Amino acid sequence: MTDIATMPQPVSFGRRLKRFMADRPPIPLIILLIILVVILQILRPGIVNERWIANTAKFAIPLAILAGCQTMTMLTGGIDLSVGTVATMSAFIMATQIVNQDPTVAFLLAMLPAVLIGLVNGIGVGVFRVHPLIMTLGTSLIGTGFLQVYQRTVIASGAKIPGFLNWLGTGLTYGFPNALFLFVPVAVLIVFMLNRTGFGRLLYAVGDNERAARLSGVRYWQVITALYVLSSLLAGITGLLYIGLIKAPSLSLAEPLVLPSVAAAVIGGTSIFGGRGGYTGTIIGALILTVLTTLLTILQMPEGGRRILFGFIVLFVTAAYLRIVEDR
Amino acid sequence: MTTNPSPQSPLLDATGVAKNYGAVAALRNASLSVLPGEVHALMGANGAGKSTLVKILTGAIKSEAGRILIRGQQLDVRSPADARRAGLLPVYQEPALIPDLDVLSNLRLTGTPVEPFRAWVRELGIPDLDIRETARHIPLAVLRVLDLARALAVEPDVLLLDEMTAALPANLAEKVLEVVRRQGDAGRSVIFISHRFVEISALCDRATVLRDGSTVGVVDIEPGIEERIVEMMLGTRIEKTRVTARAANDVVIAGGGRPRLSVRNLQLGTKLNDVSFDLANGEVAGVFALEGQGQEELFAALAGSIRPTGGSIDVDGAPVKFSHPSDAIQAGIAYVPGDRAEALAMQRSVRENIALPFSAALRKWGPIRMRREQVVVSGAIGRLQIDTRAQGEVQRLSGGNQQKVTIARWIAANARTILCFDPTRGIDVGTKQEIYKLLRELAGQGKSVLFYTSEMEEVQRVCDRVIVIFGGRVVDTFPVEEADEAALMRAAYGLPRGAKADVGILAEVKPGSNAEAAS
Amino acid sequence: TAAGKYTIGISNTVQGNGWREEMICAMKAQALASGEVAKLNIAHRNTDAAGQLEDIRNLISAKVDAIVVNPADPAGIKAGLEEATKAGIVVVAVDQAVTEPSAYIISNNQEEYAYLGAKWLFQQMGGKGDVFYMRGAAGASADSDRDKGFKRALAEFPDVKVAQEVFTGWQQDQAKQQILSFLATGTPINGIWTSGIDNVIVDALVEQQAPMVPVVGADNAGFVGQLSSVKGLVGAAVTNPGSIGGAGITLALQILDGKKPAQQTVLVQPQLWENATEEGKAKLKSVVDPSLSPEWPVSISIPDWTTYTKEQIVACKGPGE
Amino acid sequence: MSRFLRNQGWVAGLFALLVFLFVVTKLIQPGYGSGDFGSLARAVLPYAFAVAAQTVVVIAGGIDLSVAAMMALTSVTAASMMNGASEEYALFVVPFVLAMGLVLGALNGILIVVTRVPDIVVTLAMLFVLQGAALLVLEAPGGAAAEWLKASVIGTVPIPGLPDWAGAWVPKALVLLFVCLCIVWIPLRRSRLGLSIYAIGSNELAAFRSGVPVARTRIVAYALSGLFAALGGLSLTISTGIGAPIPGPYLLASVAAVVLGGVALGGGKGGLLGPIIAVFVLRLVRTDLTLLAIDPNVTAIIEGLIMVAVVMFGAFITMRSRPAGATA
Ligand SMILES: Nc1ncnc2c1ncn2[C@@H]1O[C@H](COP(=O)(O)OP(=O)(O)OP(=O)(O)O)[C@@H](O)[C@H]1O
Ligand SMILES: Nc1ncnc2c1ncn2[C@@H]1O[C@H](COP(=O)(O)OP(=O)(O)OP(=O)(O)O)[C@@H](O)[C@H]1O
Ligand SMILES: [Mg+2]
Ligand SMILES: [Mg+2]
Repeated sequence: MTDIATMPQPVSFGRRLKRFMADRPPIPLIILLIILVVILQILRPGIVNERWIANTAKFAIPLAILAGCQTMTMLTGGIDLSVGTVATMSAFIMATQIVNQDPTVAFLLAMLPAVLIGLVNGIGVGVFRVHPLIMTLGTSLIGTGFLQVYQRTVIASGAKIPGFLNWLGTGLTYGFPNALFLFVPVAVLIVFMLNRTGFGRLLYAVGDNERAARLSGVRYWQVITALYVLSSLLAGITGLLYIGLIKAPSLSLAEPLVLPSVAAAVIGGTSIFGGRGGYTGTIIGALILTVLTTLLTILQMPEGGRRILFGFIVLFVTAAYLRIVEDR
Repeated sequence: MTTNPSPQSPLLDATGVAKNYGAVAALRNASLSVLPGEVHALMGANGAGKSTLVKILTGAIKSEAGRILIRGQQLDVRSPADARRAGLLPVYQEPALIPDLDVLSNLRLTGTPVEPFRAWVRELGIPDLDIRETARHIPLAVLRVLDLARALAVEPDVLLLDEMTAALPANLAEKVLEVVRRQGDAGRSVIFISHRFVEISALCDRATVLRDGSTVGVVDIEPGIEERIVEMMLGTRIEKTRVTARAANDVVIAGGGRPRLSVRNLQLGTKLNDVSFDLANGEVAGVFALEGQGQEELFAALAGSIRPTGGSIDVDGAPVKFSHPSDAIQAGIAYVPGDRAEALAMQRSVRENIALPFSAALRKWGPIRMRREQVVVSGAIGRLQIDTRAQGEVQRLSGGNQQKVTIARWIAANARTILCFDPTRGIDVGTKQEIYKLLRELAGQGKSVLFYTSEMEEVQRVCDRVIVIFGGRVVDTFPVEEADEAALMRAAYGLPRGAKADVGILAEVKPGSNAEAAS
Repeated sequence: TAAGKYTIGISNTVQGNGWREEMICAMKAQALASGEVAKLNIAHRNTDAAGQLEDIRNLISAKVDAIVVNPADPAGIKAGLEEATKAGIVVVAVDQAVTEPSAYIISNNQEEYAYLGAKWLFQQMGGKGDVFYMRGAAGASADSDRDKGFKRALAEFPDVKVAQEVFTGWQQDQAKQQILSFLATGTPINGIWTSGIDNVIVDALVEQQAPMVPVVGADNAGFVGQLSSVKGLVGAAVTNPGSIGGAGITLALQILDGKKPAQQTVLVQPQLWENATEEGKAKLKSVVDPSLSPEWPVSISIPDWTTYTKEQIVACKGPGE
Repeated sequence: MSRFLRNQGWVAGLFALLVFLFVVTKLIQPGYGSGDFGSLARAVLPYAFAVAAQTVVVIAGGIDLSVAAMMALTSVTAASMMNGASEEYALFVVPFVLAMGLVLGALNGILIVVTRVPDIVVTLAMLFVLQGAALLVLEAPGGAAAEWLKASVIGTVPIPGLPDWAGAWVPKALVLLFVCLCIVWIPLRRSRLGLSIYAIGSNELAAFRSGVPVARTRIVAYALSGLFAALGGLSLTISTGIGAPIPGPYLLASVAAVVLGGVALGGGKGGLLGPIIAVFVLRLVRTDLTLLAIDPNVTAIIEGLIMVAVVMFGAFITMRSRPAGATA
């Protein structure tokens, strides 16, 4: 214990820089992303070109949308593990229904399970107060089961990827992936919703202090139910985009995106305990993860080593980011 | 500083202790010196830094500056466990029993011997404690006593009691005081924090007074010292502006009109019994009660936070049933809880916190009209003169400003009735004056305010009328002119008006203290 | 309704993958077509060897007459299979071998599968150049068997180098991201070997307008279709029929009826269908089947071993359903 | 009595459910006997250790996503060490692997304490790291287990004085499970350390103020989790005779069983008995579904429904049992 702390001190450059970055959370993340890209370029000179950027964007976009679902649910202190199943279901239903149905009908059928699962999640979490982890895990098990049952009924009719989804998933316009036509509005909408709408405010408020929100007249269950339905809807749309990108309907299509979507939101600075975070950081988090995957793919090392590296980098990035942003 | 030359060397000696919470300086330059065998009072207004000092002494938080000597040695107390080893044992303002463990496990956790604990518990007036009961299911008052018994059982050299008696019913409080005094007699030291002069004068040898985070004096407790202490506690703020604030406004009680709020035979489990009163438009009605007499439940029930088990509430003459705070808000009734942490989203901005009720209803979930919101919010901020230098996150505001935000919210929302539960808790005197003025202004505009306070003098400054609650019942209702402190105290202890009986639980313990109690 | 007399238990540990789904449907269809099976008892989920042991033991408790199992691991379920045999239950392993000596095995030869495709690929590459080696799931036994075959072929072509080795985890999305990342590096390659995640690779080449190189995949409907339709694509599909499940049922029924095969192990040898020659193209034309899900192998039956019709396997109904 | 019901009611109810399921099983399959019960015990073994590992950290207020990966790593380590080695060598392998679990678990805890990154993220990163390490140890399933180890879960334990028919119902696997859990858990539960684990999960601040060394306790909780996970990994190697580097389905199963077992995901509540009974319930449900020859696709739905229904039911009775007038 010393007296130094009470004396006024000249603010060092490092401290000022840190404060600058702490007040603008996306900046340190962008720097981290740039560092990763530079490393990639050093390891494989020439890799960072227009085509690579477009490909990275194509894969980062579905991840970023699902991470958007996680961001919104995490703001309320929850988590949505059913997004993978929901995305897979709508993708699979779309690909199989389009064979015999009008595209609009197929689309509606594809979004139906998304709405249902979101509704059940919302009611379970918002009304019955089941822990979101368990609730969404349970509904995703149930959803998978239904998908398996459904799958058997459509073997005979086969599957088809609608041309429009194909265009959206893989096409380029002036070198830009067409998926941006979906993503930019969605991202703008999410950012706008979180910052400029009553609903967005409530997500933060409920996650920060549920009692305070209640005393202000907020009905928790309404907010939570709407949130999980919205999350599921976004996941459903992601599924459609993803099937356009992958072009192979499988029964576990989007499952591999679930854990990365959580990681992207956390890396992006959203607190898993609720009340803090935003979507801009999440988008960069998704980009970081996608670039990291590429980086590890081109590294010539055993698969085991790659995974070890991946784990440690994720941990390091999150820890470094927390240090920068939290310690004022 | 009153020096008290003593042959003994102090057991605990802290000097120059400082602690900042962001923009708030909780402690600037606090010192405290405790002799062996002494019961030492730590006094100060709300927010003076008493609890913070206790937490620093016992290693619960780190200080930023200062020197702490224990038995003349500078020990490194980094955690409550270290403090325990050094013989310092606190009972904090908030219960420290682990909620999900039973009492026995809690004892084992802290290495407390069970038999002495049981003996102390009995001594402290709880003969039939079930030691296997989970802490979560034990009432708050009993928990406080258990906390104390747990500390006593290890026979600490220095016992630090932070507002130990505040939440206790009279009978338990009395036992506690007895026990504490015997600690002193047995040669152990006690640091005793309380806002009740009766207790201090009955119990303590010396007092250290804190003001705004600094020690402003150490005095011996002797008859008549109270005025000195109050002077030191409040500093220059002492000049009394009694009732002037109120007189400034022409009180317009809407005579003959329907009451804004009419409560009849309200019942809530064992907490509230048959509570009936009216709140008129343009009125500030005070509620006065000792700790834990059911006032919190009353406010919560009126706010729609909990459902009463019986009785009726009428708003503007029409019966209402609130099942959620939003129902009360719909009826124009807003609740400002005493605990800021309960009312604020701490990581969000001042603006969002104030505007929160605007978004609550389903139909308000859409885009926010930022310009309009800005106007309304800054109006409210201006009206309460909130210091918004750190408005990005409410948790960075000073406590007083946080408290103002909780009120500003309802000014912005233009609520017709405000239920204020101890709104001046932890607020400095200047701000208090502003809040008093604001409440009067609201009443002047025809709004109504129900105002609970733990400080008697506030009643006279703000209220038109005061409702006294004791044991979950309305025991008396006074016009403010008659509500002097003696009368309020009597009523608050459930004594009939006009009775000449001595006030205070320690009336017979230390003759001569009644005079001070009434002063 | 079923006239059959036997109850057959099935244990499978990968769910949601087209190949495995076809295998299950083949089992159901064959059980139905044989007319000898009263009921199938199917334990079909995602789990590991220990979970499969649990399923096998549950099937023993259910007192089935035979168990047809696609092993999670050849050695890992030995104890369970031994107990089944002791309980008088006929045990048939399909798709992969098992180490339990009392079990009968009817399996696709995984090592041969990889060897055949790799050898053809290296020949197409003219015996030299760089190959992109896209394996299955790291740590899966079928993957390591295939690795053996691939390495055997590689040893025969000293001038062929592995430019990059990745594990797709047998997941379409992962494979696609990997190939796209790899193409973006601009590293020249002369051929791609895939462990059955094939159509997304061709898609990627087409989308990226990358130079077409020979691609080896499995006989999945999607890939087989691409071999006949994608311009400039030279490639080969190596058969790895999911209908091996139907063959397993047939073998189990034969044993139950007292017609034991000469050896414990029956290996179904893979075939290679390529589109480099006219003859190969004709073969591909005859097997291509756009009505199937792209993940389903087109070889929906195995001559001599399965008797169901295409309608039956596509209906995916077992006895009593 | 009423306190017993309040504290142990959930476990008692679960136990009643288990008994009910046994009755159902006997009705479905009249031949269900001691041998089948032994099979059940062996199937339960790895799940039970996984759930024990999860329970300890959940009680301490955390969550461990690396449980299954830790089991995979310890399993392949044991299997590859015993491969081709003598029977006696296994006497060294077992403590080595257990120590390894302990150390790696402690590493989880240390990373959480030091980086201040939320548990869920640290253990997610460690999931990748441990998986990678498992792949480095064994690239494909393989290895071996000592015969005496394999024999240690097969058959029954002769208990003197017990008639043969009853002795047949005491499978070695069950005894092994209870011995292992009791050796660690019973002394722990009664000790100050065990109470500290509950304390930091129940109310970290109050625990700190009660003199509990919070950081150290958290590390110990994770170390214990690692130890249990290592026991789980060993039990995998013992029952299959090999080690497999790909983690089995133990992570989600462990979280589900923890919640079914009455351990609150917030921490501080519950015990080990409930989750272990929950594991038996879940495994027995699986057995019954197999015995009934239910469509495999429907079983996923049923398992998910059971999970959601039981947890909702639990939430519902908590809501009902709250004193009148309390906040919703
Ligand atoms: N965690 C915290 N963060 C920010 N400010 C704090 C925190 N804890 C205390 N403070 C502030 O420090 C000051 C001193 O608080 P402290 O609790 O010590 O007061 P006190 O003298 O015990 O008051 P009371 O009589 O109300 O208990 C107050 O202004 C309070 O708002
Ligand atoms: N989003 C907002 N931003 C700024 N001020 C607002 C906002 N919403 C409401 N207000 C203000 O708060 C006060 C009360 O609002 P409240 O919603 O209770 O009005 P109301 O009487 O219900 O009217 P309405 O019929 O429009 O809902 C009004 O002064 C209003 O201008
Ligand atoms: Mg205090
Ligand atoms: Mg209105």
